[in-house]
Amino acid sequence: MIRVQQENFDIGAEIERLRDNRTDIGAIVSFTGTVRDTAQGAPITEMTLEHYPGMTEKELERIEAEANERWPLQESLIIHRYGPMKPGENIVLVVTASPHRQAAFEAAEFLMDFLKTNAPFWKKEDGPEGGDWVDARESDDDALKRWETPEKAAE
Amino acid sequence: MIRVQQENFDIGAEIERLRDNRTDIGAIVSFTGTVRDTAQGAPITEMTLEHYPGMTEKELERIEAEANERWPLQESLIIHRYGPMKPGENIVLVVTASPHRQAAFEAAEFLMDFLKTNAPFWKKEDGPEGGDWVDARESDDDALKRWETPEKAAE
Amino acid sequence: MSVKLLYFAWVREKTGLGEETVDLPGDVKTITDLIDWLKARGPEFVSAFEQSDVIRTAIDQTHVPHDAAIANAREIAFFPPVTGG
Amino acid sequence: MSVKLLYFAWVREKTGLGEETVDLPGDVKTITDLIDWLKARGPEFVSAFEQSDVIRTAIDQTHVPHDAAIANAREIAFFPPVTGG
Repeated sequence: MIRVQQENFDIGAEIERLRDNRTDIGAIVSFTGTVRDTAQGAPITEMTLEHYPGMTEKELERIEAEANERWPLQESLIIHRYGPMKPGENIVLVVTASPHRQAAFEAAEFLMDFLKTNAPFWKKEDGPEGGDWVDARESDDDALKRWETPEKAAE
Repeated sequence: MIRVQQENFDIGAEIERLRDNRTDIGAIVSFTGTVRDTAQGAPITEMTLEHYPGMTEKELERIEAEANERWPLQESLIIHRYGPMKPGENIVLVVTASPHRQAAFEAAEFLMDFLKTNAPFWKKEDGPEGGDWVDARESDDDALKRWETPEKAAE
Repeated sequence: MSVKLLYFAWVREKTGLGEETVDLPGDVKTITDLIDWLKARGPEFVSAFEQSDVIRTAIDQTHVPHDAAIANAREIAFFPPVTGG
Repeated sequence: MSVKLLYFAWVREKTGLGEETVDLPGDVKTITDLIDWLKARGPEFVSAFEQSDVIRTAIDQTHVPHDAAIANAREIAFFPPVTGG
């Protein structure tokens, strides 16, 4: 399931809703991304996430479907916020459930790596010196490469 | 921090306690291991975890210290239960917090891999046909190998 | 051909537009053609598309490279590399 | 030498003992020696240590291999490969 929303989310409540008292799950992994109070040493007072309504949902659904194709997931969840946020607040939540831990871990990392490079969100950080759009990081592109399948790599 | 306890735990409450309203964290990863209702196709009605009081705490502390040496973690938590549990219940919780997502993910996987092969816990599964001790899995030993440093591998 | 154009993040700030609907001449066949056509419209577009290699594009909400054909696109978006998560 | 021995999981079930304190003769110097000495005590120990390669050992709550010296151990534990998590 995917959700794009302005409101905050409750990590524990989302995990409990996803597992839904099931008894066939063996492993649940969650990743929460949060707003940091500094960027390259400069203080951040607020962060605003702009997004592309419509395309965002489509991309997140596509990424989730791809993860479910690659790993035997019993449940998966992506929640991504937009709008203004303060340091310490939640930005994104990814949860995966699987009979085995490796699938749950790998799928959660995959979801985050793909989301970071494909979901149409843009961060603007505000500090005492004014606001600035965050630059994309090369390390995020590199993180993506480890998921290349032989066919995809040859493309 | 590590905790060995008979009672269940609340994943969300543990994550919120660990993050403690801090604003310098960027990534929080949680892993929850749960009791599955089947093992090799046979139904499980109850699972009991025996452990080695004293050594368990020492091993978990050693593993946590090793993770904190390898990755720049801001917080880490291992909770492991013992005693009887029903399918669907939580067994183990690992939480890591770091400025960056890769450190949080890797450290959580490392903690689980080491815990699985070093922490003195033994599972006994009960089903309609009686009880049986769970065999150690070769895949858990294999999972450990990826964390070998050049020096350790040469030992 | 009438098509909706959307601009996000600093591309939006530089063009001064969130979205607009334009009529494209028939010789604008690819994203690269479209960027050239936009740059001819004024200095704000020249500024927004100055480093056009950096600009990412989506046609009808799907990522596409700059040599993609516009064909019967209804919606074309321009934005910097994404930075969510 | 007086030392506390602990048995866990199916090793405990087979020996029929959770823990005991024993006086070891001076020629029991390693874990392997100790396993041989235990097996001479009765069929329940023969059964528990039948596949002794599988048995894991800790001296004073630290994992050790079978060739480890017992030295001044206060507590020696025998158990199957661990299966927590």
